[in-house]
Amino acid sequence: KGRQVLENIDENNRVIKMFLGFRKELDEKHDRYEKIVKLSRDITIENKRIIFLLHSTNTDIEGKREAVLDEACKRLKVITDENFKTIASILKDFDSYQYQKAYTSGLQEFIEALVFYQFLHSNKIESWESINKFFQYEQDGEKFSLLFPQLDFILGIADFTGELMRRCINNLGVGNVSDCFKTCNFVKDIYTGFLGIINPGAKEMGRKTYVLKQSLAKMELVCYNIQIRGSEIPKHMLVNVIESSDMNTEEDEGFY
Amino acid sequence: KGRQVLENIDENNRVIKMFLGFRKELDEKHDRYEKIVKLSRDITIENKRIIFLLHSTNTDIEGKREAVLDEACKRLKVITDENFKTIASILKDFDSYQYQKAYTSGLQEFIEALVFYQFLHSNKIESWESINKFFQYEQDGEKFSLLFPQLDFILGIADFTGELMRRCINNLGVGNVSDCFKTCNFVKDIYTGFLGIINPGAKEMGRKTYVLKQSLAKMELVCYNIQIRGSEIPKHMLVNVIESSDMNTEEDEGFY
Amino acid sequence: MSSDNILENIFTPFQECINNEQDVREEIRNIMKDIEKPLREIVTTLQIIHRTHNGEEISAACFAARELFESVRAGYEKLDGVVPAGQYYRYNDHWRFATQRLCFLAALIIFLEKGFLVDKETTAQILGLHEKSRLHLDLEDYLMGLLNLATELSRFAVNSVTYGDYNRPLQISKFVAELNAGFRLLNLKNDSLRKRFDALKYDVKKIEEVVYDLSLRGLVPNRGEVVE
Amino acid sequence: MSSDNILENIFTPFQECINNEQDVREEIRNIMKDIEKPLREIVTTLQIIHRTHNGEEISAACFAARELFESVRAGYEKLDGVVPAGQYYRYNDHWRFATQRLCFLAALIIFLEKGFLVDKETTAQILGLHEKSRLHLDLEDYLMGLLNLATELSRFAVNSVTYGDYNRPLQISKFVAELNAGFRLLNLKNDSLRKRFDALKYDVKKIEEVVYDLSLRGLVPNRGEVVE
Amino acid sequence: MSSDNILENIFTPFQECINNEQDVREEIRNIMKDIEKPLREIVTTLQIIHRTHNGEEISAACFAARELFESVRAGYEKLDGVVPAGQYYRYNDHWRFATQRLCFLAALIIFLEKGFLVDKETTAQILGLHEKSRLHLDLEDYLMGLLNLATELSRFAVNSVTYGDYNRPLQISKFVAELNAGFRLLNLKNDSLRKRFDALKYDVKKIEEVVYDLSLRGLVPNRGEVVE
Amino acid sequence: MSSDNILENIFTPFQECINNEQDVREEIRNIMKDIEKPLREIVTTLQIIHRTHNGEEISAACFAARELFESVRAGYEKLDGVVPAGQYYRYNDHWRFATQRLCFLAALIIFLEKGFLVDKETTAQILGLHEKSRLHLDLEDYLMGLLNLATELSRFAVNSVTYGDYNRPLQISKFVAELNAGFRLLNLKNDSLRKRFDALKYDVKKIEEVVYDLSLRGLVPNRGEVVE
Amino acid sequence: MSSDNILENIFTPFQECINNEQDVREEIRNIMKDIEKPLREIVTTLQIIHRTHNGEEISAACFAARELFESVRAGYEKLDGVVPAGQYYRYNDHWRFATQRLCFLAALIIFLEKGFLVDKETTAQILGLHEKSRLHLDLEDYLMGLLNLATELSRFAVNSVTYGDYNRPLQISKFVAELNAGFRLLNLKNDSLRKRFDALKYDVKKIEEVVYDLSLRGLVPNRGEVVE
Amino acid sequence: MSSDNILENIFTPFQECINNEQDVREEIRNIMKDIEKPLREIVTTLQIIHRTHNGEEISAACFAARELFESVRAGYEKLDGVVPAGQYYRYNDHWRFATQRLCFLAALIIFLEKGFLVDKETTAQILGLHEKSRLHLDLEDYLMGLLNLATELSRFAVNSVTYGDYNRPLQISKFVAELNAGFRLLNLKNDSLRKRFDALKYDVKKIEEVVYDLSLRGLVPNRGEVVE
Ligand SMILES: [Mn+2]
Ligand SMILES: [Mn+2]
Repeated sequence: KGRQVLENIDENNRVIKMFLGFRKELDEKHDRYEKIVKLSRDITIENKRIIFLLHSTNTDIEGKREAVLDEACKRLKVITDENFKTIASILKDFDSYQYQKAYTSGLQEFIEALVFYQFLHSNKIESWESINKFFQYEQDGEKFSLLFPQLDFILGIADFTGELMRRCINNLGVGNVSDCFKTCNFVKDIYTGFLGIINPGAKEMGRKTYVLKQSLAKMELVCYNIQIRGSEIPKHMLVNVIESSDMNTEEDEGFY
Repeated sequence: KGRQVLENIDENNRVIKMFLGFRKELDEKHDRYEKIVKLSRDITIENKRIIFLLHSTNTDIEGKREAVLDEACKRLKVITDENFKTIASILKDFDSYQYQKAYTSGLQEFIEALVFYQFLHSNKIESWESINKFFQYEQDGEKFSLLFPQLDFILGIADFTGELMRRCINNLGVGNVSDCFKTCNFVKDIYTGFLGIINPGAKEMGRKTYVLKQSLAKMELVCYNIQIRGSEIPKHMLVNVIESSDMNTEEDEGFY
Repeated sequence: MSSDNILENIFTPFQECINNEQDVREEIRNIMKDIEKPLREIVTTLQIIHRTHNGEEISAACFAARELFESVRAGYEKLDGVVPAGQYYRYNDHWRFATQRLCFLAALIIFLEKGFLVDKETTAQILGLHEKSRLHLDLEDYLMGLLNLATELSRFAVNSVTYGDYNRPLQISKFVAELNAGFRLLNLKNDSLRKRFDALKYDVKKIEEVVYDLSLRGLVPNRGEVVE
Repeated sequence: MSSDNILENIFTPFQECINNEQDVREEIRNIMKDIEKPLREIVTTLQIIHRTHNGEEISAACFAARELFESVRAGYEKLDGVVPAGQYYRYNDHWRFATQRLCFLAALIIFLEKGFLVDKETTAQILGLHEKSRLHLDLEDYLMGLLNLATELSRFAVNSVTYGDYNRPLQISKFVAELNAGFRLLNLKNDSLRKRFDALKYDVKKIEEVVYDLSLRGLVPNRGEVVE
Repeated sequence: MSSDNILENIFTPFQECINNEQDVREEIRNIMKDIEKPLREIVTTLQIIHRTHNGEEISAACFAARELFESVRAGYEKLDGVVPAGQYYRYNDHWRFATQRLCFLAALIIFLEKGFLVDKETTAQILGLHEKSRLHLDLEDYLMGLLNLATELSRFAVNSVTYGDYNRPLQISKFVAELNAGFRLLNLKNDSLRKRFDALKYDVKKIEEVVYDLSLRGLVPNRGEVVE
Repeated sequence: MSSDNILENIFTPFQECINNEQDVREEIRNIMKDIEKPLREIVTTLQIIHRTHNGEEISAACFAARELFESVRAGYEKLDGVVPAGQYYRYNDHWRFATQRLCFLAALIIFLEKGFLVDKETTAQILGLHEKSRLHLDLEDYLMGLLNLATELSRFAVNSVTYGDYNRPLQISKFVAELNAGFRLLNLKNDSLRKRFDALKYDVKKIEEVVYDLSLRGLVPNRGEVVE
Repeated sequence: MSSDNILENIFTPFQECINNEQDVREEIRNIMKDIEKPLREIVTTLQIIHRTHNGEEISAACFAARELFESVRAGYEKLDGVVPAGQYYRYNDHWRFATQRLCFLAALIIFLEKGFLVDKETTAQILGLHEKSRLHLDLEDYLMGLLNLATELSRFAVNSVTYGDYNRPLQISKFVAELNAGFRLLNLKNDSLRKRFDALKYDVKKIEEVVYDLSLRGLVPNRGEVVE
Repeated sequence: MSSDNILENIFTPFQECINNEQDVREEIRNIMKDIEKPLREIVTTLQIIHRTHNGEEISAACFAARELFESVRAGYEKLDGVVPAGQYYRYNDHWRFATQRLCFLAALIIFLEKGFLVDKETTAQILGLHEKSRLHLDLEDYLMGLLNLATELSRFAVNSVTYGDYNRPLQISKFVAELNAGFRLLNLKNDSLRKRFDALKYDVKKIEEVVYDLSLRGLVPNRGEVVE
């Protein structure tokens, strides 16, 4: 009889003892997961702010640009050296893939910010391998690392192109014409890269490629407009337009 | 020229000064909202645990039942007196409706737990008005309260019937037959109440009424089964079956 | 607990509560019609800017629009009597959109008349939302109005060139650049304001293209003239 | 950065990474076929419990099933050599479902043979998942298997009555009640395990109804006999 | 005549037309509230059948429901005066759902009082939709009501057993079987009615299982008694 | 009379009713094919405006299109005989879309031929929807057609510049501005017409930008020439 | 040859191709109506099994159903003449569902008449799908039919008890257990057939519970009698 | 023969049949990988058109793409040996999408090399789908490819202007206008092709706007030069 059985079950019962152990294991795992989710949310927010900051490099004052890049660099370093390190140390003794979904959004946002910084700073993006080195840690003589899936790297790059699109159009807004062509070509290359990838069953990549395609179309239209408008002025002036961003301190009154 | 204008804009610019003020206001609102969301999540988790605890009143040991109810009562009081009070004090000087979505899920889960407790403890649920009194606070001589929308009250009750359904079926599992009839009739009344409400444009109520209907159907089937199975034994034994939960300590060997 | 008690204690008060709310909403909806009518008329009145270069006509339109704002203020006055205290954000879906449009219109008038950006306080006064007991001007509605203004001004820039006013685009360019700089200071979360802000760059871009087109042709007037 | 560099530094390594992963998955899929075949055969073998009351037949089925587990263990052995170290949870979608079913089958065999609940350690041994370098038995898979067991036992209780075995339902009732008490200790979050656990109450209910039907008719055997 | 006048002369009459439609819809919505209220009350009133076996209580509920239908008829009377001639199908989205529910309720009352299936003509009379100038009872709405009835009756069959009324399920079984046979005669096209009809089989099955449970236990009363 | 007969007597007439509806829909669908064929041909015929600047070619296309309207009118004539009285809005989904397209085409022809806006009465005559017993031209469909016209004209404005006709964009700009003003007079409710109207602003903007491009380059012809 | 001609020469033949497909589909749809009519009648005819215990009535129903299959065969004969060679799978969406239903009905008749499972070959003959040039009986459709049979038989088991036939559920139980065993031999891939097969366990369970109910009450007839 | 044998004899052959299908699908999937790889490479190779104005580079890309088509043809050759006769439409979901993309690529190459529209026959030859025993080029897939071409060309038109090639957009405009005219001749049914065709108008519009921008600025080269 069920009722009787239930009432005779006490904490010494073998099954109950087993399950008390299971409870402990499940609770610990759950708590660990929740903790990483929270850490990841903080990372996401900070990276969004860094991206925001990086957009203000859209200036001709070289000093300001440098200052902004320096600040971004420092804050990115804090994220790898503190925030991600905390996650890595929590997961030190566990299969990271079990918790990977908990920090994937923070990681992708970080890549977006980092790659944006790299592009602005040195006009290129580093390989997965060299970025992966940031996630190798050492503490008290013990070495450990954060799992950094290549897919997150690629998806972060896809998001990054959205920021490039914003930058390209803002550039035009402030008259920074040559940057548009450069940025647009860069995104064309990334788009070509995405077109070449064969990745069965990665739905998210399909979605992001679609967004990327739309961003690229917007940038191409910007370049088109610069070209078609520039076509009406004498050639020597056109050069000025295209290179205007290189003549930082010069006054070019009367023409623009 | 846009670029020039941008570079001439400094912090003394009138527009910039205005917007720096706006930034402060928006950031504060956003932070406040996020804080309440986090508080609400904690409340939800604790209420889910209390509900879980309340299911263990499904026992014949009167002492255990009392102990569980006491513990639940205390923990519910902590939620109103501490967690919700924190929210209320944060929102003291603001229009609570602006932040209501941030804590609605915690509030509904609390109602679900509270009403479950009330039903188990005194076989009834209190009105919105009397529950609303829990949310009146006083601190340092200042009076304030938490906004407690009636809709959240009703939606919490809808969720609560799901727990009653679980309890009803578990009851049968442990042979607690008469409770099923009682609980089922209670839910029938709540269902009738929902049928009578005219609430244009409350999608969520429609969804919850649908779930309620399904829970009720499950409970009605349980009662039906008790009746149809009980019909095969002599009448005087049937009485025993129906009333078995009232004969807590008696042994009724040989028949059940 | 008997069935009747459940109905009486739980559901009857709830139904009453819903009915009350519905009545309030009905009243608000009716008042909003009184506000939306002058709103539509102000919009139509100010459309003149896309059809003429004549400063006097524009002044006259601004004047007419300001008169129509009288009815708007009367509407909000009535609304203030209907919205229950402390429940602004319970019902603000009803007036949010209209308020944003009115902020835009107020800002447009001030731009046309004075050339500078109207501040929030003044906007509230024009709409009749200042010093109200239950109503106020929400910051986000005001900001939304400013973003709408930028879009209208980008169209205005295009049409002024058509009507031969080469001065206007420069004025607009400067004005919107400041606005843009202001918005860039804000940390917007992923909401409707953020989305609307994302479109601001297209307005800026359009305006810059117009200025660019004028520069190419040497049609940019002496800078001294642009100062408002 | 030239187009070629982007391709070379970014996309080519990524494509390689995907290809590697695909190869691993392909291998895993092939090994899983080797595991799923004996799995299906064990299921079929143990279906005998719904068709006979004969203890010897059931013993024989358990014996046959245990032999089939040999192939299962061989399969996991191979799998252990294929899954990269530290990437159990990257690929476990491929074997999760089969592992849960095998846990259920192991637990059923132990119940039939010994009458008690198999523990996790023993289950891992039966499946061949103990002391592996890359594989292990996931707690949630084991628990899922136990929930499947309860469902099978509720059907078993019904059919034993058909075949005149009135003792079995009582044994099952006691066994599942303990299981139920165990699961009620767990704080499950809103995942597949929680969902599956929610259905446990229906199995308990069904079993209790059978016991109830027997009680009504005085068909419940002397309690002494039930003890396993 | 200036171009402004031309446009105004063309468009202004349209506004009237648009306003008219708006007004008609507003009026309909208001009348529907008057119908919705007694509808809800009838629903609530008739829920008693799931809580009692007492014939008198049920009769009383039917009586009360019939009184409430008075208000329903008054509502449709008013509606008939508002819907423009020839535009039933332009506006019927407003009342379709309520009408279907009312057909169901009328059919339930007749079933409880008399035990037979209400026909379409009588249903129209109960609702107050007969001999109206602009309104009529749409066949689809009537049939939808009958399908809703079957669902309610399957719940009723279960609950009557719980309350010890073993006669009712047989009556219901016979009634719904006939309804089912009737619907099977129809070759419905692939629309909402067809979809709803596809669900009828679940009601039939549920009721058959109730009758099965009664038959198995010899609880079926003398068949002679069931005939209405 | 047995219960089977009762049911049959109730349900059999329903089938007839259902079949009738099916038949009507089938007939309507067939007639719509007869209307959609000339519709498609008129569309193709009038596409010439995007490929030539030659007034005579355009005149010829208008003439050809008018001839094709003959078949359209014949189609609606037939349709009028098929739609049951008072059930226009039950079936109008079948012809609504085509009617809107035809309104657009009629309005385009009149614009090309005469340069002014066709009124609703004339449109109904061109389509063959005037003075019909069961059919009429719905206001909404007519307005939808006008909005489609604006979109086509914005494309026309672009292409006329390509073919060197700098006069046309000005004519279009004036025409569409008036149309826009007309629509702004209307207080549309929140439906598909409103949504479509919201897109009108993109057409207006596009056309304004074409005029801007011409103005900027001094390509605007003497205003006197534009008057139609 | 002008570019127009080139295009016309390329595209015009395509239209023919498109029209052909349309025509074929139209023809198929019409033939399917001829098949679906007897299908519906066979369903109705065989519903008698849920209402009577009388063997002769059931035989008569089977006989009538077999006659109706004549029209089905005529239908498929016609269909075979319409489906283009090699394009069975291009069009089979049109007849798949009906074919599955007919397989179910053929299997039900054979079960009622002979008590055993109809094989695929015989089913094809009953439907008229054997030795056709373009049509054949798809294995999946046949298996789908068998799964539908199991569902119908579970309902039949319930209703036979109601009508006092305690032998039938045992026969059904044995039959469906075999069917279940047969399906378990198959390693189905993850498609609609697999999904439908997953639902078979509910039918098995239902039938087992009916047999349980009978066993518990000693209503199971002498096993010797069950053998068919 | 025992019942087990009967079942086994019926069901076992089915497994073979099911396995066969599985194997065919597996093989097709593998072959598709061999086709997918060169497909991706062709796509990537031809992206060069958006980055350069250099005719030689484009020629080189076309040449490279043509070489890659060699592997495509080898793939289809293998596929033709695997698809069972008469079952093209059973399996074509596996290759439909890739085939459409390849049609697009073939048409793009021919456009770049020769400037005219590739016909269906030639496309089949480029893909290696002509004169195959089981495979053929489906009309729909070919047309889908052409629609994709139009979209790519509209992007190409924009980018060629950026790279200073003002001749290309005119060529594209003429080409796509013809394509558009061709599609308009077809009366497509309401399927995916129709939907895709509806999007063609956006490509046409985009291209017209590019030509407009060139015309407006007098950048249109001597028309004589454009003729291919
Ligand atoms: Mn981003
Ligand atoms: Mn809950």
